[in-house]
Amino acid sequence: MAERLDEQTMALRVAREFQNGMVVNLGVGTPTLCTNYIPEDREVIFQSENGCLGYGRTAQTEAEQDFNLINASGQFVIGNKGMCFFDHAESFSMIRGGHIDLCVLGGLQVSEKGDLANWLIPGREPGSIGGAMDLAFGAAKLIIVMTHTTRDNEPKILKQCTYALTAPRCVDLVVTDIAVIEVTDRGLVLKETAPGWTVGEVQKLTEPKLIIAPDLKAMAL
Amino acid sequence: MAERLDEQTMALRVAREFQNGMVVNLGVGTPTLCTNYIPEDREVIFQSENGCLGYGRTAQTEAEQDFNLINASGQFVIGNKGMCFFDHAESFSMIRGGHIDLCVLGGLQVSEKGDLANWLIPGREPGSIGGAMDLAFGAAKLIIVMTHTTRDNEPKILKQCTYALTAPRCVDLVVTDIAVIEVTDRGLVLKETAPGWTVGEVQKLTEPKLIIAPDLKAMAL
Amino acid sequence: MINKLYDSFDKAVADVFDGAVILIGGFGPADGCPSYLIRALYRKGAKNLTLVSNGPGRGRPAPGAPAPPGPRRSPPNYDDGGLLIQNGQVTKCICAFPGQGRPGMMSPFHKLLTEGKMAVELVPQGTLAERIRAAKAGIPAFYTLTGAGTVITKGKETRVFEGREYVLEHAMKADFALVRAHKGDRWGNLVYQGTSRNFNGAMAGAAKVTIAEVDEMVELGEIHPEAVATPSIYVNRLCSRKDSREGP
Amino acid sequence: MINKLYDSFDKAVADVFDGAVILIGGFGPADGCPSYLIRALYRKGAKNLTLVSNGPGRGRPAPGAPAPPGPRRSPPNYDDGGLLIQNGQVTKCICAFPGQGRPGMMSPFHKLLTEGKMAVELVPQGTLAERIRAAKAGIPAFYTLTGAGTVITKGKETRVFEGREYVLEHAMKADFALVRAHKGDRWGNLVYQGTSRNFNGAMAGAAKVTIAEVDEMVELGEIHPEAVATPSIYVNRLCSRKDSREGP
Repeated sequence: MAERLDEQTMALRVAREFQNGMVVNLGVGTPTLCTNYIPEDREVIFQSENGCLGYGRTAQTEAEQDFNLINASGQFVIGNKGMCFFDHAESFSMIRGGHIDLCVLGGLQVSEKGDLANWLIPGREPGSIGGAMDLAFGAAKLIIVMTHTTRDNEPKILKQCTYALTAPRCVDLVVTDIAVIEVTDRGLVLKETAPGWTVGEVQKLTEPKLIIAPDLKAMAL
Repeated sequence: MAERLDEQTMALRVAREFQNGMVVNLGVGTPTLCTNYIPEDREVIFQSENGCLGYGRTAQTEAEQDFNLINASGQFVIGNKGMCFFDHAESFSMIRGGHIDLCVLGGLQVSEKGDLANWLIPGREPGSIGGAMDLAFGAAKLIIVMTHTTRDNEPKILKQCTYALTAPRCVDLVVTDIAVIEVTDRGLVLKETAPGWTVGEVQKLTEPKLIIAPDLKAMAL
Repeated sequence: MINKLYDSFDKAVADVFDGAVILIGGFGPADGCPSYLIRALYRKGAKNLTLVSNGPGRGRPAPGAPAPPGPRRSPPNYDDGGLLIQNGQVTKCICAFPGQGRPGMMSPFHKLLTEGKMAVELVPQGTLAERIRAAKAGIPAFYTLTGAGTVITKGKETRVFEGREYVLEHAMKADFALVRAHKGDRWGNLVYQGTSRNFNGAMAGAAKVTIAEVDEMVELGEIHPEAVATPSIYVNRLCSRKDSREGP
Repeated sequence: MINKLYDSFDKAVADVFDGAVILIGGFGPADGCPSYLIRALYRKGAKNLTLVSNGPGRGRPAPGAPAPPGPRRSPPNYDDGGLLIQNGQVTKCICAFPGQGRPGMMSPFHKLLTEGKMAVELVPQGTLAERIRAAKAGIPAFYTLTGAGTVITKGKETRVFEGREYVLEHAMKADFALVRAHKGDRWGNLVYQGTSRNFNGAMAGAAKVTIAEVDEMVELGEIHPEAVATPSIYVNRLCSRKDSREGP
């Protein structure tokens, strides 16, 4: 089997989904890396649960770090023209009111119906729910970016989630380190495979039966 | 019978209820005159439904008139240090959330239980409810300032309101052109009479039986 | 590049359809009414509209017609929802302050009501504001004290919390919000002036499409990020009084 | 004259009683945590508290103790609700982000949970913010999509609106709100800095008593009326880091 994509490459692939003018919210982990890969000639507005709209890339040097300018992952970010600040109640009006065009979250499990589980690993109660549940319910479109399998090589894309759900039927697209899969009413549609990966290899690491897209292609990176 | 108080004098009497630091909302009509009679050495913060906290007196000259600075009665007012602006949703969070210490409204009828009717005269449907209902339900204390009787000399303080209610059991104090009456669990307590008015004369123009306050006094003006 | 600016008020309201539910900002005789957008909607002529606003406003039969008699001055270039009402474009008016219909002094608004050509839904001002905010925030329904035990909530569900009766009220869903602001930028950030923020600030973002009429556009970044009153996410289109194709 | 300024953080929290429900602002490792008020509450020693905040924070056993290990810098003079938790003053924690309890890397917070010395109520962050806002706005309960069909809303009432299931959530009533702002004036108007507004702005006004910790006090009128983030009506007491009796 070919090599799996690294985090940065997954983020790059996700960022190709960003359309000009979209308001995008990025979850903890790999999703935050997407700010570095906004397609040229597109302007994207990032929203952060802790009360910021329109912030820029993550801070690179200590001089750039401002304790009054962090994203929801707790990372220092830099300011941007057009940015604004607000409190948590307003922030979640945006999220729960359906104003976020696209949200990118990490995932522990995704079911073939598009259910998401990403906040509680059994045995690690009480779990960290944060703003993920509001985002999963509220965002117009939800992309999950995650490794295709657990560290033990067990599938994370399952017929049914076994972990506590974040939200039922909320996922639109899954970008993993080996494939891009769309959630449709008919089931999971394999749209792209990572360079060097065959359909059979991806299916083997995926519990539900994948529908192969007529225009299946290798991920363009 | 002695003369009745004029509007300005009633407003002056009402304003004596303003304590230092109170947030006060003033309804249309006589209540708006209260801004001119704030007791010396007291600072009072006026709130207006249309999104202003801490405005000053009404504008006196055309030069003072600013189309971006009006109170909820549509009057031009002047700015004040400490003032701030906000939208209608925030404004009614203040009102409905119990943050207004004192509200002064006009009234058509007040019942002996403290019910208020002030938004609909029968035959003049649909009526003008404005923000009065939210204020009657939400303010910590409610003073009604009104003439004691209708133009036909019929009582406006009644056993039961006959007009559509603004809110049940919401009135704390009634200041009229002949008396000051407190609403208590025991009934209506006559606290003050206007200069020259006797208890009997006030009672005669009031439907429910008044309880005479032990410390009944003439209105100090 | 994001640029939500339209160079024409007419274009900005071109897709307002017959039967649309429209939020219109403003309060009383103050400035802060999206007058240019209202006149564009008058020109467009969309019919059978439901208007949601604090009140029907003073109105006049046509743009340029004399302002109705009254003790008050009007702001420059002023029109309110009453223009659409008098033009017969409105079949339902949801508001807090229709004004008393006085016998012998019947306004065009009350005349239409009396003739059955228009319906009115009277909503306490705070309930109106909160229902608009609920639509913006994704809350389908909430409980409020206002109106419990009065005719205004007749037929509505009530429920007791901690010994007091509350009324169930629903989100005010709308197709378009027309709001007036002072300055805007190409992303859609808005600031207002004084009490002209009123329902404009509450309505921005509460409809499927929010259209903002601003006095002028400023460069991105000119509005201080702490002082933005309406974040850009809530605004879909902007038109500038200063730079639009149409005059007042 | 109105003057809500206290010259001492200790005095400002002197009436916090055992068993009180306390909202504490702040988010993550950012500045914008009312650290001086939290240390005053540590000195006060009130017990059996219910803490409502985004999370228990990083915490440390005592003021001045070394910050807990972690990849991140802390802002100057920083303490969060974790200080009160580690001091045994908290018996219930209502939050969105307690952090995962990892076997072998158990935080003091998770240790207290495991030993049954503290309870936790996990609330989605947006539901938490909206429940706090509801308390401020006089709304006893509202419906939300968040959590419908998940374990987090087990046992809660649900209701279908237009074909989707929503959950009934209640106002978060509290006795005290401790918030951190940048500047304040003697009436209680507040402005914040950047993402340090977060839960501070939402919580100000949502408890019976709101106490604001500001970097500095300014003259009345210095904060522009359009730019006030928290109107004075929501603030009962202020303390200034710059002018208080107590050092950090």
